[in-house]
Amino acid sequence: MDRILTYVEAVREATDIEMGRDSSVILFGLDVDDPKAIQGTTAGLARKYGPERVFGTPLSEDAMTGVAIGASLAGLRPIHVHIRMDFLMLAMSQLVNIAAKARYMYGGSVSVPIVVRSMIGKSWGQGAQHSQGLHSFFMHVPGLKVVAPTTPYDAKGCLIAAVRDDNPVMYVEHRILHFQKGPVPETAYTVPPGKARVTAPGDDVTLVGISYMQIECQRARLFLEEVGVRAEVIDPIWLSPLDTDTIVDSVRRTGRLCVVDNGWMTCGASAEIVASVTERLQGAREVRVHRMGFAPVTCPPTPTLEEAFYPDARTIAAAVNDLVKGGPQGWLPAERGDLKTIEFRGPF
Amino acid sequence: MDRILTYVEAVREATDIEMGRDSSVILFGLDVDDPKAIQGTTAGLARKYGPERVFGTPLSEDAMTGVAIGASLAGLRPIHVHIRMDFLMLAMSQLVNIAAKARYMYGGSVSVPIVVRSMIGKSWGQGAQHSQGLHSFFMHVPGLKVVAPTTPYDAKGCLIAAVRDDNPVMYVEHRILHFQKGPVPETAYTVPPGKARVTAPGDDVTLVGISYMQIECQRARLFLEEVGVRAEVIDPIWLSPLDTDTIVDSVRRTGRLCVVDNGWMTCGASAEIVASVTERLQGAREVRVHRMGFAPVTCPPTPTLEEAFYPDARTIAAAVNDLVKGGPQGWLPAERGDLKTIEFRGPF
Amino acid sequence: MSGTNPSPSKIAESLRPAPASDLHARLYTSLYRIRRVEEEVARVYPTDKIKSPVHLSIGQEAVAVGVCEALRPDDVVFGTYRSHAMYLAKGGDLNRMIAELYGKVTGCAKGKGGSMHLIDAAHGVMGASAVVGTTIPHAAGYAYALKYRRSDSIVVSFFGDGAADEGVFHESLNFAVLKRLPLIFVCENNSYAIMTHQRSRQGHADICGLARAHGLPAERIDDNDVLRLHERVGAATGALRAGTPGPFFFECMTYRWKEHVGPNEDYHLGYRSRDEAAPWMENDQVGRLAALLEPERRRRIQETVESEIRAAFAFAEESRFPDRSELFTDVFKDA
Amino acid sequence: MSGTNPSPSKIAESLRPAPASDLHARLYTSLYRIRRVEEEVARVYPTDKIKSPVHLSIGQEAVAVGVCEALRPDDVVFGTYRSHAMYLAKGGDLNRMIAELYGKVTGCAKGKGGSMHLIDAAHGVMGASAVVGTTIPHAAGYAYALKYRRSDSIVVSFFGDGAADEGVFHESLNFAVLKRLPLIFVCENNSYAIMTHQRSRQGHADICGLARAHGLPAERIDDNDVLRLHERVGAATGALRAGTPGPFFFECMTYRWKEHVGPNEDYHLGYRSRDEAAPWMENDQVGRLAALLEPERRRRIQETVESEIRAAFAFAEESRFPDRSELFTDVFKDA
Ligand SMILES: Cc1ncc(C[n+]2csc(CCOP(=O)(O)OP(=O)(O)O)c2C)c(N)n1
Ligand SMILES: Cc1ncc(C[n+]2csc(CCOP(=O)(O)OP(=O)(O)O)c2C)c(N)n1
Ligand SMILES: [Mg+2]
Ligand SMILES: [Mg+2]
Repeated sequence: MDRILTYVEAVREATDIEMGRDSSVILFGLDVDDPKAIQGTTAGLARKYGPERVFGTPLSEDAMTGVAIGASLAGLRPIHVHIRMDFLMLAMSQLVNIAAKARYMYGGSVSVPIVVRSMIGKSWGQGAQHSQGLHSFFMHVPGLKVVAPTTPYDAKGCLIAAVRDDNPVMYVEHRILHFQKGPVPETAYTVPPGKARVTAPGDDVTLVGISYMQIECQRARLFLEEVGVRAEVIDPIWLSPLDTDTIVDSVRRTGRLCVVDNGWMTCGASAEIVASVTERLQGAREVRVHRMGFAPVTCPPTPTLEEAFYPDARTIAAAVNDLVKGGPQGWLPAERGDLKTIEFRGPF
Repeated sequence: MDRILTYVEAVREATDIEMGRDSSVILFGLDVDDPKAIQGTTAGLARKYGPERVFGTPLSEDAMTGVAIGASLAGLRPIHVHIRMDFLMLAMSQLVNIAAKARYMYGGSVSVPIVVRSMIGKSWGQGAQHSQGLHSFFMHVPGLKVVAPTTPYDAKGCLIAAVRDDNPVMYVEHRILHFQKGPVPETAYTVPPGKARVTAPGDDVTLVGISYMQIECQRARLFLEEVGVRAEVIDPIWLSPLDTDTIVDSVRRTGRLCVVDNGWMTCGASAEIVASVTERLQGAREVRVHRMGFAPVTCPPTPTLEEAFYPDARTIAAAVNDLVKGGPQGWLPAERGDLKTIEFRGPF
Repeated sequence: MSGTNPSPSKIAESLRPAPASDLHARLYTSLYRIRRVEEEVARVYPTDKIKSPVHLSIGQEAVAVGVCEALRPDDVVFGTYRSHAMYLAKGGDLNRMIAELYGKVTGCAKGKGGSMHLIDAAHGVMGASAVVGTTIPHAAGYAYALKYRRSDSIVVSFFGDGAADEGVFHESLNFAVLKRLPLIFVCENNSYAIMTHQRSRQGHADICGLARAHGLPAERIDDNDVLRLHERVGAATGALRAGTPGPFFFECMTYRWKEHVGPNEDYHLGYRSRDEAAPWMENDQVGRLAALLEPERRRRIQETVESEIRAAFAFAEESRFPDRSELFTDVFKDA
Repeated sequence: MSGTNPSPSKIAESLRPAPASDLHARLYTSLYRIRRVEEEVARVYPTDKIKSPVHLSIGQEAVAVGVCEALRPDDVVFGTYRSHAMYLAKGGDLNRMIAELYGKVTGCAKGKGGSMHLIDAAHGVMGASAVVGTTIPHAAGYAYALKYRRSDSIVVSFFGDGAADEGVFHESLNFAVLKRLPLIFVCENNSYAIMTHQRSRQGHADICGLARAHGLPAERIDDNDVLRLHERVGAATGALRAGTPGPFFFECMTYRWKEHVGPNEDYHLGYRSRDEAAPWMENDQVGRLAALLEPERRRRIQETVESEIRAAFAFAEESRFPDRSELFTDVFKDA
């Protein structure tokens, strides 16, 4: 029978396995070695592997990203952790101008095997600067791989794959996903780049949920059953390289696509998926598309506004129902205890 | 009869007009006051307005962006200049985490009227780190306006509008556009946010060209006449807020859309335009779409590869011809002297 | 409701102090007020009425109070997510602060900022950011504008020892020196960034030394002494207004009594000990200043403050949450 | 073709030096070679055969040469877009450098880097970047890996005075001190960032002082003296290999004779004067070292170098441009 772990435990186990396997793997970032150990994802590793391999850093996101790159040029495989994705904005020059480009601009003579873990925050007043999902920036730039696992199983398999990948990988977590539980084999398996997963079958509409929104999409699917709509839910898992084929195959069947991103829509992952599916199916199949994501504003901390800022299972279900039935149906499912959003309680 | 100015002169004149009109406008950035004066766009302004209002800065993109924000909070209207857009990656935290959010996260009690000028480089071996068009990053984040004028007329009108705008405006230039000449009125006119321009009429296909690619699209249109294809060319001018209506109206007529961006396509401006036009016209009008942009690699400096990296008038014409005729026509127009790409000669 | 409740100094004045102990009364009023507000925040926190993380300054109040009591109303301060003390010491509106923590539309940011983004432009509190170090250059830019406008107002940049790890700290100091700005940098050094000690983050761990290397006159104040802080910063503001070119730098050693974020203590976590905290608690400036005041007067200050705090929490409770329509306002300022 | 042409030291040795003047021969060979390569680059430039901007080191060679001649082949250097001198001094392959400037597939980056991104990993040239300051933390990360691997190799980070304006400079120094890295920072201070003087960018303008404030032993070498540079850096490498913890810092005052980018002079632009340049030109280290060598020997070094250079430009001319198919390779390394 399956072993059940939390997402946090899965990330920690993947790190432990890779550090145990390969002495070139090192782990650093602000507070990775403190008592809270990044929600527990790095718990015990400093003791087990020592301060040379696991260490907290100064608040120097720009330089520490450069340090990770430099160490990787010398053959190490650094995992660099950031407790908030928002802080990556201080590391953009090293990520975009160097990590993504080093192999190419040096004519293939080097590689940059780094993993950059960062977490998207939500709720409990995280507000403007602790809530951003900026993964589309990294999808935009050639030379970076981007992964946003949503289950403990994928969290472990993708992290192992990321560490073993010889290229820079942006590993995107979500604070609320950390609380997810699920089956996780003990073996050192990988969930390799470029393959999406159909997480629930359906014929009426294809529902693509990115990062935390994958959970809301799966809940939305259950709400949609109430109105007889069968949604196929897809988790892209890897955003770059993106498995467009799996999405296209589904939409070819359903003829309808709704992409729900845990980020803004303009020039976001949802725009990319809608655009590429449209390009691929034009002429072959008429398709209806819809994008959902953050409201086009800064994230407000106050609950009444925050609730309106994010899509959730009910608003997704309503929009998908309208998409499938071809117009506003005025249906919004009633709250259901069994489909309640886990609320991550502050303080964080 | 019209007065003809270069893009460089137009930018300089707009700055001069606004600085003359409003003592709260200041201009700074690396090398704005040196003999080369940012290609001449700031020539003479340091002498005319003095070192308090026009000054070169340390190489400190992060802090100087914060300085611009802080000065704007005190009522000044800074224009902050960067000779390469790539260097903005060092300023992302101030731009994304602060400038875009200050008004919202401070409940409307402040505003951040800054203009950030940056230039996209091309050719002459600019290569990996001097060639990026990263405007989609700024389109993605609510709270920023983004403009990429392509003519001297718009360069002046958009810069005046940007300086007078009470919000942060990312003003995107292109090193090759600097050499463009065109009619520029002497008056202090504005080209306000949110309005695109149809730069050439046509009924067969809608061709949207962003930044420098607008020039290549207009040339492509002339090539396309050789094969009887009449392309309507649109310059969005303002990328945020984006005038989707004008593009949709055109595509409603033509039924075909090709977006050519001066940047990468994945999660780029071309993805956004294709996705939103598709959303808007689905059900109403069948549409064929195509995206073009940088090849999904790092920009190589060597000419043979750089030529393949960028779309140009001929490759655009070929792709649009295929789009219109509904399949590969195997037609690539022959070079034409009158439609030669201006080559900006190094060293720069 | 901005200004409905008096600033600390106003309260003290309203109590007609004997001139000699006037300063003590002002400092005590501000210290006591901040301490009590944060104790109330901590008390209410478990009820989940506060919809925001809270980074308490309990134990560190002396820095904000000593500095801000040396400023004029037209002077300006920038701070961090840990800015309750700075906000109140500079005269930020208490009602609107508590309402902001409650996420109410009457908050200083209409509930759109939360406790990490306190602002009260009318009282010179120009903002606080949750991204470490990001407001330091804002202070420099603001000071540049003041100098350009020939104003004699002064800007103070508050930040922690962790912010000194960031490159922007250095870039900002360099620019401030280059332009000789009317700016005072105040590093609130509580030895920790979350749970990581300064010595684990800084190879040399001498923040004043770094400031001096950039050309700033820098002074470390080791003992959290509010009177000394006030006197030394007062000397700097005096010099700046008298035309001495800035900037100035103060490294103020202090200590956070509570956990990094949240209402509780965290000595059980083991990254620091109660013994380390003990001398700071013995040297508590609230108690120290209280002892300098004649009891009757102290009592009246306390009463005034307590009723002001009761009123502020009541105000927050009674205020409404923003309507959903508020979601889309304040993205851009329209011409 | 990596290694087909000998490194400066190899050339000098091949000329069987009398031990005493061995060092002088090595230094002269490297200095002369770099000077002549860049003179050739400047001569060819107007023909547009070089498909890249060129940031010449003419006048600054002594720094790269003095430092690199004190290093071992297994030591590693990181540099900037102005790295022709560093690349050659460290033993980077000349043929592949010229081919890279020509954009040929035989270049050290297959034509995908250009003159601003020279690399020759086989000879410890680990890369150069066009974004100022960006390779400084790479050097620190590489040094961290060496220390972790218990290697006794050393890393040198080359950067300009402009890079010292950037926050990453400070962040990197701090990390290097915190981790006591086997790393030598070498600031090539030519007083200018493009046309902006250090004094117009740095309020205090004392880069060594900044390094010391971070806890580094820092030394300024004022006169571009290649022998002194070599001796002082040699002392640092010796100490590091003997187990003295790093890092070390050197600020090397030098002067750029040509324009910031391109093959010409720029004294006519007026941001600097010929008079400012004159003493540096009189103190030219190429001429100085030439004078220390016995003429016959000097002549043989020159001949060897000249034929090497002729061969390198011929190699670049004859090499082909990359095929279009090369556009899509080297984005990712496949497992
Ligand atoms: C740029 C950035 N990196 C990391 C964090 C996470 N973080 C939040 S508070 C904090 C500690 C800051 O310490 P310090 O500046 O000393 O302020 P204190 O909390 O002690 O008042 C850190 C690392 C952040 N908010 N911003
Ligand atoms: C981050 C960044 N900002 C600005 C530039 C533009 N730029 C190119 S070279 C240069 C001057 C750098 O001066 P210095 O570091 O002293 O090196 P030098 O050219 O004198 O060798 C500048 C500002 C850049 N390349 N990168
Ligand atoms: Mg601290
Ligand atoms: Mg220089």
